[in-house]
Amino acid sequence: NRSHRPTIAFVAGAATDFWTFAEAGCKKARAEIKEYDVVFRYTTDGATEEQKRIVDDLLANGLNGVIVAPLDPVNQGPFIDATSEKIPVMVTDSDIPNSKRLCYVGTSNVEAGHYAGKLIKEALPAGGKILLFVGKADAQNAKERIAGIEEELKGSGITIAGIRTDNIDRVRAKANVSDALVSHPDVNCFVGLWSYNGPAILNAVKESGKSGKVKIVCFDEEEETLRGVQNGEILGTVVQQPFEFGYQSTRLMAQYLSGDKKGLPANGQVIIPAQVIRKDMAADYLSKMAALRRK
Amino acid sequence: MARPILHMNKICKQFGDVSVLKDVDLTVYEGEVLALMGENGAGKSTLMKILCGVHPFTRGTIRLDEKEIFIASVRDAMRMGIAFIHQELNLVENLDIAGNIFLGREPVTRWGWPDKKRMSKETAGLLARVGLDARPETPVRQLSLASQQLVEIAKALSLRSRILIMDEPTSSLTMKETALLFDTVADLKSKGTSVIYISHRMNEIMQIADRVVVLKDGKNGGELKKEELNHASLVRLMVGRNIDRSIFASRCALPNASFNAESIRTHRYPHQPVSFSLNSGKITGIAGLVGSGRTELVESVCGIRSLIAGSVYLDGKAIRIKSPSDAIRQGIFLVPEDRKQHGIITGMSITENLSLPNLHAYSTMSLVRQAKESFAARAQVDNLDIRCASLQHLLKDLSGGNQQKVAIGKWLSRTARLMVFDEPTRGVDVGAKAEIYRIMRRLADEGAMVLVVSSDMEELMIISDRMLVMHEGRISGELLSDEFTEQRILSYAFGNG
Amino acid sequence: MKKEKGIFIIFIVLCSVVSIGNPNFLSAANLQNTTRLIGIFGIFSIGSGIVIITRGIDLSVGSIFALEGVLLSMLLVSQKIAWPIAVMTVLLLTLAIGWCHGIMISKLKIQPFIITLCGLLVYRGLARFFSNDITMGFGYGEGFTALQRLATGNLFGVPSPFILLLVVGAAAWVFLHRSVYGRYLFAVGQNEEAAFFSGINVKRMLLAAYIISALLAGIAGILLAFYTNAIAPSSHGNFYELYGIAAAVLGGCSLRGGEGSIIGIVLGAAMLQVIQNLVNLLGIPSSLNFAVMGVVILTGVLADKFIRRNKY
Amino acid sequence: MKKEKGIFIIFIVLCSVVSIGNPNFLSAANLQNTTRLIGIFGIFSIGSGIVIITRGIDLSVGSIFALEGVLLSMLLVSQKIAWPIAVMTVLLLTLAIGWCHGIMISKLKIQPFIITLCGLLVYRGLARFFSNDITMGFGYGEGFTALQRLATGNLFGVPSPFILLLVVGAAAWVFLHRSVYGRYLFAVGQNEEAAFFSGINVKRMLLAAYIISALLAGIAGILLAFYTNAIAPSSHGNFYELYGIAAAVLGGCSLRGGEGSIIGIVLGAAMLQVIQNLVNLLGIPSSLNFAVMGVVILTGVLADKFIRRNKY
Ligand SMILES: Nc1ncnc2c1ncn2[C@@H]1O[C@H](COP(=O)(O)OP(=O)(O)OP(=O)(O)O)[C@@H](O)[C@H]1O
Ligand SMILES: Nc1ncnc2c1ncn2[C@@H]1O[C@H](COP(=O)(O)OP(=O)(O)OP(=O)(O)O)[C@@H](O)[C@H]1O
Ligand SMILES: [Mg+2]
Ligand SMILES: [Mg+2]
Repeated sequence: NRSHRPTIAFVAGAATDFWTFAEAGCKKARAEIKEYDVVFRYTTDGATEEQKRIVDDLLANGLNGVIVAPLDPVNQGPFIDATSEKIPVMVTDSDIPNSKRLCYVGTSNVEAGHYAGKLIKEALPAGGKILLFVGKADAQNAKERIAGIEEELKGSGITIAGIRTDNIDRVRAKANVSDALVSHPDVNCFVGLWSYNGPAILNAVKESGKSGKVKIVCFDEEEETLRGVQNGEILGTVVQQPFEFGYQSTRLMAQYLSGDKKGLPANGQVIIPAQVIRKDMAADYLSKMAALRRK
Repeated sequence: MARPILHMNKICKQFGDVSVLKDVDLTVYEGEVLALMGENGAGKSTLMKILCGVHPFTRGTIRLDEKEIFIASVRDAMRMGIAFIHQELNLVENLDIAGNIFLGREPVTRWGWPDKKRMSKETAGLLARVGLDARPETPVRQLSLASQQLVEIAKALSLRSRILIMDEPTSSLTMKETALLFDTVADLKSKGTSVIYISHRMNEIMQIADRVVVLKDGKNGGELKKEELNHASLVRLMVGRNIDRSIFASRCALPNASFNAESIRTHRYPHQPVSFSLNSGKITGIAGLVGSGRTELVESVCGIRSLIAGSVYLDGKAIRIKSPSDAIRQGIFLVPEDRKQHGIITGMSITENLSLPNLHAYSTMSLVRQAKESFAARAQVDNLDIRCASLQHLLKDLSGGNQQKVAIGKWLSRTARLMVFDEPTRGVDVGAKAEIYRIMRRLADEGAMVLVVSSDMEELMIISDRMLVMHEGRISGELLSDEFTEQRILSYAFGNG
Repeated sequence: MKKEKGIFIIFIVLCSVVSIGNPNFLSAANLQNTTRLIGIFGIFSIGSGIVIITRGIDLSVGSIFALEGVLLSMLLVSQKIAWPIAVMTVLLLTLAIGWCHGIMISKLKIQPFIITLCGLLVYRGLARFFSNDITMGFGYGEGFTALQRLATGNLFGVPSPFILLLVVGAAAWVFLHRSVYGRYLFAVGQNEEAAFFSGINVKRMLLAAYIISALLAGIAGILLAFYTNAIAPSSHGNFYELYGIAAAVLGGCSLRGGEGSIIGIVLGAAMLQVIQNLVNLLGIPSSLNFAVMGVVILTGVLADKFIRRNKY
Repeated sequence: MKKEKGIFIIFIVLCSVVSIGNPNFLSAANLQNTTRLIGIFGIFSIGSGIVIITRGIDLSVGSIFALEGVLLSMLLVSQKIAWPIAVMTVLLLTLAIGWCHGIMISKLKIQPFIITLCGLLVYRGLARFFSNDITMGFGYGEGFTALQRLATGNLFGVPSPFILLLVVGAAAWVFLHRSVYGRYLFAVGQNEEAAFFSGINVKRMLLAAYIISALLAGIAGILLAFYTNAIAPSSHGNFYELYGIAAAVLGGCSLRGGEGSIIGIVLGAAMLQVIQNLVNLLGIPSSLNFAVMGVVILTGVLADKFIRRNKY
């Protein structure tokens, strides 16, 4: 089942919807560029070690270009550099600016954090406390989103009362929210930093009967999150358009490999802007996502 | 008189709040064979375990060569020259014979590696001495119980100790091996080794003991010199009360039954068809030497092992027995030879062990009626005089003989058609032995067929109505009770027609 | 009862400490949250415990959750099948899974660790394959709100998973501690050979244990699916088997078989949940979460040791 | 040797299948990648296996990796301590950890599962706490390039972790299968009582097993840290203990103790790595990754069963 066409690989993070959408983007690009084969790989445990081994394995198999979504951009520099010596490398999702990567395709997570911060300010015009929920606080995108939120909230009278992690376990994610509702009755805005934190917050808050009293701000585009936005239960969600990550990076890589080096941006960054989805846009976005999921 | 080398002085031992030994004194002289006797649960094994560092004692002193010693571990005891053959087998199944014999004190080569050659060579010598025909490299798990017991003996002999403790070393050995063992003991004695010998076989004691110390309910129960030694005096000291206490509920007699095995062949002796038949009301004994295939035969009949060929008939009807539960359904019960592995569950209580095969009788809608269960257990405990503080005692805290009684008692609440005993009196005291014989006889009188495998020839001659003798997997002879003589049995057992 | 006394005392002490540290621990809302989780975790821990009592281990629980959740969502949301049928289907599936494990272990005599490890891998893989790695949700439960209410609702203020745990626990208690078969299970765990010699159908008992474990995982899996309301196939229930095993071991089961009790297992499961609750309620930083959990368990076990030793 | 024959044949068959499916399997680059990982995983699997032979289990391995990695990064990068000292420090730490486990298990007689589970939780917690939940890296290795080269480089084209595995494996083989102590370990695992009655210092043997396991985890942990070049405290080495245990069990160790061999364990570890390699090389979708792994292991075990059965 190997094809003899030259191959581009997209090495994503753990198998979440976010990367599934990116995969859809890759598939679309693959359908358009006939001369390259595109393989899409997830890691199982969100560990950098695995990304390295996947790339190593694919290289052994003959690979022409790779797009990596570094799980740990701070320390994966040497890995990206080492790979760059063999084949062209692009990074996506999180940038590693001073590495030998070709370019970066993705959103600025710091900027996305700023968007979320604006939503929070909207939710708590008189100031107050917020709690953040995330899978792993040491993940790069979590750190950047938090940084963006913190910058945005500076001087607004809003303080972060804490960060709760759940190790990518939805049960724990929801239980964390339930517990927070008990232990922090004074907090009136919950922020979900990773995709599943949105539904977890929404469900726990609804079950405790505090809908409306606690404002919710989320990231990413899980179906339940979007429905929550549609129903007004969630103030808004910041989405990153992962489909575009997959689509644009693959196309760009194909162009580059075919010798067209002009497509590369001069500053080495292709920024796909983050978007804030509010109640009015939710229905549209929902149907768009549903279409993507069906693919 | 020889020099005393060991004094145990006012030894007390408590397990929780059960007091097992109360101010026991014991003196051992150089080069003597001291027999330690007592009923099941009298505390013999416990006393010996204290001596060899398995249990700490609660109070008392131990002096060796007039110096007070403290034995903190088995290693300490070994270093002081005390070796112990335990009542229960304690071999490591995944090591070979040589590995087991030298476990813990392997001879090493110049480079520090275990010296396998030397181990094999010395093992071969030891095995010849105890009469076990096996290669030193044979994994222990392939050995029959009796052979394993011989390995234990060989292991203790290899220690070259000053005091050798043997806790029922012959309980599953036949005369041949026992005779060899006694030769060895005599040899050791002449070299100045003291032997503490525990056994429930009276004739052995008469044969080798220089002195007998009797324990009774955890206290010194008296002492007999060689000159004073006879069966009656021993029993009086040990038991001190009337042995006969039969309080059996009489059961209705079964209709006459018969059991036939026709040309059955077992895995160990696949080319040796065996046929025999049993009748109700009779006790049939099976004699033979170690490894003659007796255990294999009865286990095959009881569904533990599968038969290669042949058929069995109960009351003339062919029956298929593929598992013990099939056998039990037909009323065929087995008291297995290896009680620790097969007969009892050491981590369960007396009640639970006694009721395990009978649970369905004590339950309604599969729910166990505990009152009924403990009532039945209580009855068996009284019946067999199982010594225990309570019915909730775990089996691992019972003395060896009492464990054996539980292994038998678990089958006695049911009506047996064919009751098979494999070494039924291993480690059982005189009183209880008599009780077990009575039980066998009663079972037979009530119409059950009783099949007894035993290595104790005297025992077989007392209890059997008929005897089958086996040699290398086949039945080499059959004797009726008026034909029993040691000579004839042995000659069949050695395969001479 | 002796064995459970230790863990019971420790559990009570733990709860007291937490409620002194934060009185909200005893608030209705918190009790509801915690008992709901205790219900879900308790149910499958009982299954893990029963397998451990037979001297086995079941590592497949977490993956069963994922596979079951994915299928349930497909049946209910995509196929719009009536919920009682969907529930029956997934429960039958878990039964079949347990049966497979049991057969392989009892008939083919393969180590339980290996078989259920393969289960762990295969069911997770199937879940990801069927779902195409896309999170499967139940949305707002059109068409099966009754089921959703059943799984996540309260009855007289008590979360239904907890009520279910009481029911399942009572049944399991009767089965294990009062019935003939429970006795057989302990016997098999203690000494398989002696159990065989006593006429117990060892194979059937092993089979039963794995079926029970898988079935209880199936029941807990449905509750869990509606608790999260969405199944991320690659992470749903990841390593929950460890919770089940840990609860059982904490509650007095020994991995060497033949020991344990239902009450102990349930207390073990409850303790694990209270510890996590504690971390959140006492405001301990999330990063210390695990450390606290470990220290509390260790303290508990050591305390148990000394409580029991002092009895002599 | 009999026991390893099965897994050896299966391993060879597996490799043949993969290399027929994709000849690149045998390319120098791929062999280097795979043997490097086999080296790292093999080393700590040996430790897990030795513990399993004594009838125990070591669940703390993965968390030891995380704690060790974090400390190593702090020592090397933040404190700029000379690398030999840093390496000695973390190895001493793992020694101490193993010693603690061993003491608790042998002296206090607490179940190994519980002690090492607490270890799993506590060390992970400490790693997260020390690092403040921030990923700790080694960057471009200023000041300790020698160590980095040692850990990740090649010697005559063979990755150094693999060479280290050969060394460690040979030593472990001699220890386990030739020395007196190995014999004692097997004896303790098979029948603790009999070993005790033979005068073996059972406690010391158990202690040794846990120390060896922790120390080998420590060595593998250093290699792993430089392989990833960064330690995400919350996920580094997560559940790697399962790899170690699975490798040992696949390689013929029984969780019931007293069985197993070094060659088997190393083959088991190698097989797990080749299976993952296979998934990537044969272009199997990531979502089927786990399922393939499970199926291959199951096939292997069943085949092993039949190979051995046919010998009788
Ligand atoms: N660990 C223990 N805990 C509690 N009681 C024990 C323990 N070990 C032995 N006992 C009790 O101590 C008593 C003496 O046992 P011991 O094994 O010494 O008897 P014995 O004289 O060797 O009997 P036998 O002839 O049957 O072997 C028994 O009643 C037994 O129940
Ligand atoms: N070399 C061997 N290999 C495998 N199993 C053996 C071997 N020797 C003995 N056994 C097993 O041990 C059991 C007991 O053996 P067997 O029936 O020959 O002994 P026996 O006549 O009852 O004598 P005893 O029990 O006194 O040794 C048998 O079931 C047999 O399968
Ligand atoms: Mg005794
Ligand atoms: Mg026999």
